[in-house]
Amino acid sequence: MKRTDVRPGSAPPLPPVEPIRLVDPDGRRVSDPAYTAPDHGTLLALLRAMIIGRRFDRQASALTRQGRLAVYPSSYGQEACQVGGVLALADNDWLFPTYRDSVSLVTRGVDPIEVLTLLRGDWHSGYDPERHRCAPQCTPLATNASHAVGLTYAARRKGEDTAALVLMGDGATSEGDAHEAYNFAAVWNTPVVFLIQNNHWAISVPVHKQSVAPTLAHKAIGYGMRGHHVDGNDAAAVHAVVSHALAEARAGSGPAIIEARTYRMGPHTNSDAPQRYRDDSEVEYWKERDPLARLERLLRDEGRIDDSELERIRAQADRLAATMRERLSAAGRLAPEELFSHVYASTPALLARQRQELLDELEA
Amino acid sequence: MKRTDVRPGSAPPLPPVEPIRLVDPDGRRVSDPAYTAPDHGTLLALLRAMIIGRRFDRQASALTRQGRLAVYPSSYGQEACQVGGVLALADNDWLFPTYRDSVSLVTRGVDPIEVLTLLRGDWHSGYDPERHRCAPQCTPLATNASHAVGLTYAARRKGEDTAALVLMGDGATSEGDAHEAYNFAAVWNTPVVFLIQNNHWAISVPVHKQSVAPTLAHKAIGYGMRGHHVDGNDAAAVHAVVSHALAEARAGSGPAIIEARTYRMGPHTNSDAPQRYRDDSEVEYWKERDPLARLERLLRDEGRIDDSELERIRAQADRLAATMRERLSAAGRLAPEELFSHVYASTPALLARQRQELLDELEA
Amino acid sequence: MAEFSMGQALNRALRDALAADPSVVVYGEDVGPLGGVFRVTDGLTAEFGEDRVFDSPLAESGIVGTAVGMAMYGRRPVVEMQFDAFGYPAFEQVVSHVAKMRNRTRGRVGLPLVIRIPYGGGIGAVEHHGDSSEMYYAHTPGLHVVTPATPADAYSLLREAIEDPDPVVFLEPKRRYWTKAEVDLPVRTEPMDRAVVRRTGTDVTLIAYGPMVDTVLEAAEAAREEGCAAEVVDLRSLSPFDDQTVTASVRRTGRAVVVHEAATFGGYGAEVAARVTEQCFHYLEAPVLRVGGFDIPYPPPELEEYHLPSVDRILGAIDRLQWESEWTAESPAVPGRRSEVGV
Amino acid sequence: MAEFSMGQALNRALRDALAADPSVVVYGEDVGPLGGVFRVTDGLTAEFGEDRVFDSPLAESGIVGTAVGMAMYGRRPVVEMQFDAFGYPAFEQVVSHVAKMRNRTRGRVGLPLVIRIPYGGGIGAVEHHGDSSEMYYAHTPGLHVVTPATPADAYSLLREAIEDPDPVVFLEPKRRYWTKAEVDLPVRTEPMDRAVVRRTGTDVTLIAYGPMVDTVLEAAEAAREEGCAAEVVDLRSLSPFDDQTVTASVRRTGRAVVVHEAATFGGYGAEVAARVTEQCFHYLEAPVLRVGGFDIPYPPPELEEYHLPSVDRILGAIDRLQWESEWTAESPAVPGRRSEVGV
Ligand SMILES: Cc1ncc(C[n+]2csc(CCOP(=O)(O)OP(=O)(O)O)c2C)c(N)n1
Ligand SMILES: Cc1ncc(C[n+]2csc(CCOP(=O)(O)OP(=O)(O)O)c2C)c(N)n1
Ligand SMILES: [Mg+2]
Ligand SMILES: [Mg+2]
Repeated sequence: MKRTDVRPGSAPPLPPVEPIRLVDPDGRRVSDPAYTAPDHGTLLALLRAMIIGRRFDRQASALTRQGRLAVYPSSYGQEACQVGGVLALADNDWLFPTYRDSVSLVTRGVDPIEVLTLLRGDWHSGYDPERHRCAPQCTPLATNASHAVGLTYAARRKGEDTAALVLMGDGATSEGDAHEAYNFAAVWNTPVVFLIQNNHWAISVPVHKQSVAPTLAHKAIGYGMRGHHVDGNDAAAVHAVVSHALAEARAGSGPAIIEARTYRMGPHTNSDAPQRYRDDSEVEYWKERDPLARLERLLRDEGRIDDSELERIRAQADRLAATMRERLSAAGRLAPEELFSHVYASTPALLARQRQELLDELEA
Repeated sequence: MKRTDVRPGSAPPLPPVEPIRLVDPDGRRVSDPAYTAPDHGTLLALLRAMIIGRRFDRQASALTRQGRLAVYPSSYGQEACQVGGVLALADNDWLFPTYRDSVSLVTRGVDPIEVLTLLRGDWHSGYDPERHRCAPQCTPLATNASHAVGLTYAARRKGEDTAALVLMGDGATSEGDAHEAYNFAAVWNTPVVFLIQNNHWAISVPVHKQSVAPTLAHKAIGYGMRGHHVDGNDAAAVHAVVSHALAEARAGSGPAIIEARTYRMGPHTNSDAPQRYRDDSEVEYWKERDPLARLERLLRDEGRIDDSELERIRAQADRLAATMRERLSAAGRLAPEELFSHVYASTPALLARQRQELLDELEA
Repeated sequence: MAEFSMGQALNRALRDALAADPSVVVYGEDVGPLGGVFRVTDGLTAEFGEDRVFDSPLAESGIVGTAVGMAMYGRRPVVEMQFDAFGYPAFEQVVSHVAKMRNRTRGRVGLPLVIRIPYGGGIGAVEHHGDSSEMYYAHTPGLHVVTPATPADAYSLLREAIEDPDPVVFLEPKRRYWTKAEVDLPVRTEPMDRAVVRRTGTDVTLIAYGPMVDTVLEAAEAAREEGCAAEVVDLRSLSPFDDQTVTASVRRTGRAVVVHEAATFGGYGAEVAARVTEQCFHYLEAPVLRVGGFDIPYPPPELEEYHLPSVDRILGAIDRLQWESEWTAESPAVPGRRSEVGV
Repeated sequence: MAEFSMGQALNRALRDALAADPSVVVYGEDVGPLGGVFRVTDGLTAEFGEDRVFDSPLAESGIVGTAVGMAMYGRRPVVEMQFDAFGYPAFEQVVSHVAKMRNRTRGRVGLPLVIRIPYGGGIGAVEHHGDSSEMYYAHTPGLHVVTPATPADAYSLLREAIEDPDPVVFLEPKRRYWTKAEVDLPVRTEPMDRAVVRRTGTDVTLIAYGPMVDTVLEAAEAAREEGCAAEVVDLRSLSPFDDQTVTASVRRTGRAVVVHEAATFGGYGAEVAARVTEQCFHYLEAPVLRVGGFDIPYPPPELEEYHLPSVDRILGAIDRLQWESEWTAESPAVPGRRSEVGV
């Protein structure tokens, strides 16, 4: 008799309520039964990428204040997630970032100027998704999660072992699209890791108004997949957990949801007014848990980095920032008629006429 | 310092993978650590309602075959859910049924002819939702779940302890709207119980293509609420678990998700062709787990019912069926101009003109 | 030549597309072993396997969202929304991603995907099963929207839609699934973006698409008996709109009626009337009239006959096209019983 | 009299409605302590408490769905979709439930709820923040769709929308949030279902709504300098449409241009052009022209100025209204550079 039941085996374990941590806020190693910290080379790479990422982020915020970007959602404070997630990816994996995740793109190797296209307002997405294996930054919340499921499904059908990392916020987990994507991934067993950056706020709404579950990773159990809960300000832990989840997913053991507990140190975007909804003391609390400081301390204490090396990295970061400013000024403006160029593969008569009208108008 | 975390306390326990059962398929009582069976009065009421419900259902199917209903989605085999859920409701509670749940409405006391309005095609919903505290039967899957959350939220604000029972299918749990409703209910702590009738099929799609979780009730944990897993062909168990969940919800302990394992014995609707996608042996397997047979056996064995009482109930059910046929034939047809009567509270000029046009046309 | 219903022609188109191009995948709710609730995907899982034709979880936004991801990676997904109203859960994916991906990425990522949607009424189905949702899609730049009216077009347009580098919303007139015609399959009819004159005439142009084409052809036949030679244009493509074919006809006839099932207010007929009037103003003897559904939610089965445009209602509109300069300043709009748009 | 911006007037309307009727609740994303991203709900949580004005989980379909349930039970929910494109996730709830509940239940259950949606472009925002989604709602029977163009109307229409027994999609032209006017609040202007003549004129009727009314008034001023007296009609209500006010004006002037930001194809202007033409055919000296957005996804901030209807573009359309019977059989459509609809 054919039975058509759900339960294919035993339930995956519940995620721990206390997040996985490999490095504590004071830069001391913490031992974990399941995970070991990445090697020193990786830890150095993580720190380096975080320093560069934060410098990029600071520069982008400054450019926004000067009116040279339309808007900038900073990831200041979330660098361990931005960097820990991306450096865990293989070259042929795909990244699905949101508006918040510019630093993840820079870490992935996308030209910073191309990253800023969206926020400068020249065009929507400025980089070539296929070249970098990075989907365009996504604004409609949670909608890119199912794209990652479809893409990896397609890759698997081609015999490739491509996995995908989806970045999403705590607020986005409330959307129906998050649920549908988690479930499709689990049912199709596609290699996708959903990294929820729980930065405690969705604009002005605290995460306890989004969910009353013990952790956001507890959702995983309802889809029959693994949930992980990690200290999102511990780059070593984020890297270890994401690497582990990607490896499992790639091996066919199923997708995973990871909640990374972190904090949005700045406003939602430059035009936000966080004093309306949150207390400065909260920011102070998290300042002491800075992701860069703790990894720097660890690497210093273990003799893997010194002032001069740090100086070199910071100088490199400053050069990047200076180039950003220059290249942004130098960048040419778009021709208005490009409005019509990318709506369809070939321009229908209606749009050709409208383009001609615009050109005539501009000449007049 | 104000902290803005998720975890308000400890996690609710995971639902058991083996469903809660109080009466086994052979009509023997099963002891459960947490639940006791309803008293004999309630058990008799459950049996009686199931007998009447099944007769209603059979009559509706017959009327459909004769072309007197447009369509009928039968709940044959799911009577324990239809009845066990509804009889657990207090008078001032609300029921949110789907197209599948006509028997639940009849059990709730809605006039069978008014229930059939939708399926006969005279109008969309034929009964007065407020009078019976039953929302209109819902077809767009999972969309009525958030209505129940809003309604109970509003009732609570009025100081009432109204709870709501949402009926939904296994397939509907894959929709984003299910997720959003579960989460709103949990975060707002509204007294809603979501009863998932896992009848193993969403039209032709088996439940293992909807979810690979151990049970559908495991979803609850991701929302920080209680999940229950119950034998959906055991009316006593369904009644006990729904009653318990409603009481908890009403007391402010939070909403709950209940998965009731049952089986759709018939086709999806009269126009379905189940031989295309499932084996008869599956139906045979479930025939032996019939919800009516087991409760009848128990009540007989315990001397609470006998042939003559059963005859009385069956005769009553037959009378109901006969009246359905008669009253359906007698029912008058609608005036076509009613098309325009209920679009808005008062008819705008545009619709008044269109109504006049139709009337002119009909006269011509 | 053999006889095919529209449903069979669509089935054959999917089969031939699956056979011709290994990147085509077909999925959705009940499209696998059941063959779809209208049997359009009948036999495809058996022939091409569960990897190519399969049932997904029941979630339309997830279906369209995963199709976006597949199309980003070189597949050509053909997904089904089971009924018109059940496409709405996917609306955000359609408007914000399907329609915009090529534009968002500055032309780098196109989405060759097809969303099949059975639409319209007339089959006696209960609520939410009779919506005509074409305007929601036709008003969304970045989508192609097409709808066949004949088995031959059903085959040809679906093949072309699947081959198109851009997303196509493929609307299937569900009441015509069972309509048969003699046709040699495979067939390729006129290109996807062209309207077609189905019947020539000199007095008035009747413009329709999908489910209403047959009704309008019937009306034209009836009009002929009353001495009026109606030309019938089947639009086929709702976006883009084939101005050339339509305006050429209306300039010849000087009168036009556009017919559809959807609510008239803000319906597709509004666009047709507006653009035809703009392009043919001085050729028009009378305003372009619209015969559409009433501006009400789709009615229950018992009443749908009163709602749907009928041959009589189309003839009534033709009658009101001011044939004998009845117009005076005192009865300015339209003479006779109707003073207004709307039916 | 004091000066109020449209945002302030809306805020005041919500405050007065909350004070006047204990069944009014306001919720959505960030409408609580933050006061909304446009500050329309500023101070309301502080004044009325978290029970009446609050932040919900971030899920638009859930927001609208719970509002349906609240309205079924006697509350009057006023919910916000943070931006136009973020209303799409709720589309199924809006079309299948909000618009249909009264009709589905044969008049027994009405839904007195308001869905506020900031819409349109012109504020330099990135993608998905500039859509004009009015047509998706206006084409859906069972909804009222209104949009104010002035602070006084913002106040009055919102109060009336909240008091209405039926659901209202309340579209707020986000680029006009900061536009100020002298107004005595509370104020009640014309009833919600009426259009208003904002400027009288004899030569041409300019028809607009929401964000484009100010632009059209500017165009009318500029036209006057060129000797053309334009009448300006502010529609206010997109559904229902006030035929009387609009046709009376067009019959007087004999010419009309309808202006909106949304894509022209299938846009609201199509409905206006179609129905005005049908009702005023013999009064029209030229076809009703449409000035709308191009038929493209909403552009990035750097290019939006080229997309949005401008004073010049409106003046251009007025110029093309065949003032000197330029029309000949050889140049049939519209003389001059434009041969077509579409801008
Ligand atoms: C579907 C949708 N609804 C609303 C918004 C408006 N919005 C932009 S960001 C944001 C908060 C998102 O919070 P979270 O997911 O936690 O991500 P974070 O910004 O904290 O990184 C909201 C409501 C949106 N972008 N998409
Ligand atoms: C949003 C939506 N999508 C698709 C459908 C079409 N449809 C009707 S019933 C059904 C299967 C539902 O299965 P399930 O939730 O298990 O309930 P059951 O019919 O088994 O009671 C489908 C796909 C629908 N009604 N609504
Ligand atoms: Mg957040
Ligand atoms: Mg089912």
